[in-house]
Amino acid sequence: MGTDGTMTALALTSAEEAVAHVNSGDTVMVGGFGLVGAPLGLIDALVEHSDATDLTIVSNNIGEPGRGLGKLLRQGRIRRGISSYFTSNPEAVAAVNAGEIEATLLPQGTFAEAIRAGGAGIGGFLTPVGAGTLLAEGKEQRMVGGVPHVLEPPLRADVALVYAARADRLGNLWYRHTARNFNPLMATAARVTIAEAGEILDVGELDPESIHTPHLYVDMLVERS
Amino acid sequence: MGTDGTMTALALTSAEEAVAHVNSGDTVMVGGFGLVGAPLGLIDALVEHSDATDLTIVSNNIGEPGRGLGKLLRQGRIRRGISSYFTSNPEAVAAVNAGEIEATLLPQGTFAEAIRAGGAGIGGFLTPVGAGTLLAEGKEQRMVGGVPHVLEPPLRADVALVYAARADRLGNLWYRHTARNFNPLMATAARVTIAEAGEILDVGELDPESIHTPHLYVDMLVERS
Amino acid sequence: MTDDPRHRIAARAARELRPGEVVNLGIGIPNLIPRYLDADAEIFVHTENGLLGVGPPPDEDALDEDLIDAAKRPVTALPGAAYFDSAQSFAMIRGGHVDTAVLGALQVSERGDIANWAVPGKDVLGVGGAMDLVVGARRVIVTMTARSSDGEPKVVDRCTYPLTAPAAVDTIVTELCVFRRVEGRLCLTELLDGASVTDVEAATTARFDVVLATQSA
Amino acid sequence: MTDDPRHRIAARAARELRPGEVVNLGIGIPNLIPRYLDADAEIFVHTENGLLGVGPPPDEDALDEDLIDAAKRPVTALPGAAYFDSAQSFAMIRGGHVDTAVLGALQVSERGDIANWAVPGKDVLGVGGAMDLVVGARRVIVTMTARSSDGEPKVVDRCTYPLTAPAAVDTIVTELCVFRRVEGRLCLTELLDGASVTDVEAATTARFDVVLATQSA
Repeated sequence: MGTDGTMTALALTSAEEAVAHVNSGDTVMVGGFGLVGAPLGLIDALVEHSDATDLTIVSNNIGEPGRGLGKLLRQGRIRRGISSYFTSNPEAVAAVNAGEIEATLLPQGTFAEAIRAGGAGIGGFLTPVGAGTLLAEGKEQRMVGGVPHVLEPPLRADVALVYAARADRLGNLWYRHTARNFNPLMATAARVTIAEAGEILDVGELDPESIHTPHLYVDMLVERS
Repeated sequence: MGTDGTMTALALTSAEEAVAHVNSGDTVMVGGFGLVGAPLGLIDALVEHSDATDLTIVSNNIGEPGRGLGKLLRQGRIRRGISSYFTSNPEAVAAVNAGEIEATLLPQGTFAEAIRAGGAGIGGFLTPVGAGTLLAEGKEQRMVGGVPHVLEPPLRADVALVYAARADRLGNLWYRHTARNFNPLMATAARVTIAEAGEILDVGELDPESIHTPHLYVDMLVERS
Repeated sequence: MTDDPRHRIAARAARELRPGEVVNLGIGIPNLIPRYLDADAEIFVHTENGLLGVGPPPDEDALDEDLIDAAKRPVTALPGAAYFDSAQSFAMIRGGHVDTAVLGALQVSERGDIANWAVPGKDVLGVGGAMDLVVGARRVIVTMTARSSDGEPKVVDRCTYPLTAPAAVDTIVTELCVFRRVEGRLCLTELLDGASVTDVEAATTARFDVVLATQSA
Repeated sequence: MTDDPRHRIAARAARELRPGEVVNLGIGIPNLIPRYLDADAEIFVHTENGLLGVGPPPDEDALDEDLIDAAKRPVTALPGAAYFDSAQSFAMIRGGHVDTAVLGALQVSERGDIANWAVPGKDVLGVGGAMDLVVGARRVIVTMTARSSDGEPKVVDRCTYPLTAPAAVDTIVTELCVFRRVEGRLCLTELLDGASVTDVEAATTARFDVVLATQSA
């Protein structure tokens, strides 16, 4: 064990190199609540430097028109969206209505919990949310303590793109204010997690009590330019 | 909204007054991994100042012989334990074997997840852990992605007793080192959560990015004496 | 008091909130509530994108792009606030740790069913946290005008719009009155701003009991 | 190299670990592994009570009662360490984020079943994190002596003790040899310290293939 404190640092990667890990047909999680906390540099690199298409995007929103994931949408590279709120991008709504993308809508808490479950090795969970509504159609329902619940499956991805205000060179992450949102969840739920960080610190500079995402979840580190 | 920053503080309570909220027949969650992070002042108050008996204790261990929950055990006030490791207190093992207390054993990760689920309004979850073993007997099992899973119910309590190194006067909590363990989970999963804090700070003195248990989970605050 | 019914509704709904409560405020009328709270009301505002302790909007020169509420408006954080991720935020909601959710609706039925996320025949592509809030919050207060912009009653015998949740609403505040669900029955408990029981009856298709314990102040 | 077989097993198991790996070390032989790692081995030790980045034991005068490992021994935290709660810790384990778990066992079968928490006829009152670790870790290495203190083989055709998990073990290191499970079959891949295939056969009831790609160093 490296008792001298010089633990294996993640090699810093360019956004362009990092998004080369996204392949056509992949499921990609993208952090952010709207554009707040979204990994905008990684999204731009995906838009500009990757040919990966036929993507399933797991993100609370599909960006805004021409911004964030909205750029990828305009390129026609999204096959399916899994979100709680497509409505924030009218172009996404139009694309769904035109049959250009497939939409899976989840209540926001179910969406968050399903990503956490995916990262935590949970095979499914029962939630009372959505029971008795359109969003429970086709899903297994059962009573728990006299209350109808829906059985929801976990969500996992091939690649997660997340944004953190600070990282250390091991890949420990710290989020700022409400830019935290879905990022720590998505960091746990993908085969490859790529973190874009506003600031990259030396190992030991983040308070060990306040690390929001421990480094074992993070595979690649990109500095926001 | 109190824009002047003087939000409702929790009244500080003595440990004796606080444990008066534990009634006979209650389910009580008690934080700590062994004695580390255990709310020892609240346990002592329960031992010395409460008559509540016939208790179901949800705690990773039943203390050690004559220490922590081991004191309550010696008083014969525990009817049932829900734990991952009774073995750390040989007197608890003896009490189970003598039929004096009922034991429910859970894998430690299932134990933790069930408490989280109880606090998070999750009606049950599927875990691969325990499938094909004695601990899955009598439980619903199903395949998920070709892997056998066990359906586990959430755990909730009447009262949770937790320990935090620091609290502010609203009841926000911050844990130190490995004394965190089950405390933040239990704080979410009881009707009444009583926190014993090593140090009680003014509102605003805890970093809002680093609060481990937001105050909405905490009902009573006791200063460790 | 303003003549705008939306503001009158917000002002009345503000009086429903009790000191120390954790409250989640939806978009629209609920968001007007903070201006009708006393400075010492001691309400903790939760926003589902990850903050407990929402404060008033920031000054123009103090905008922080990382600090928004669920309506994506800039906010501030009060002393004692805490940030958390979305799974934790919805664990709070679904787990019953948010005392009160105040939100708008398209329709509420006499049995407390609520429809507030989708209109039949239109896209159902945005639900956000609405379902979690109405199922999870301990108390659900709906604030809305008595009639839609088309003049249709919004307190109805049976919702015709897609449900957000069945049997979830505790209290309805319109510009005409306050309804409460008591033991499964809808009760008219208060008339507002000079409205009569007849006015209320004319603006709803719901059956309700009249239990006027108090008159509007 | 020590004569104590437990230390020889730990030393051999240490060579299984690769730089950058996150490793959870059980009680007993696994806990001897750190002393056989190079100073620059760059292994991250996870302890399930809530710490990634476990360092060596503290000096007597630097004991911190809030800083222990899952065996309840005092430890230190290395630079870059992180603390977390038990749900997060087991989410890491069950979610496959811990690369390797090294643990002891009472029995391991030829199909990789492991029994390491209970003895038939005795109390089954302590399981701790054992089941989570063997199910969740990406790779499970068992370190144990070839025979029990009663002289019974511990690598067996079928476990007679209560299982911790079926088909969970990837690698077994005893003082005699290394076994690996390859495509569902148990393979003897390395003889240790001058042991022969006959020695191994005498100490197990399991069927195994002999695939001696490398000899013990």
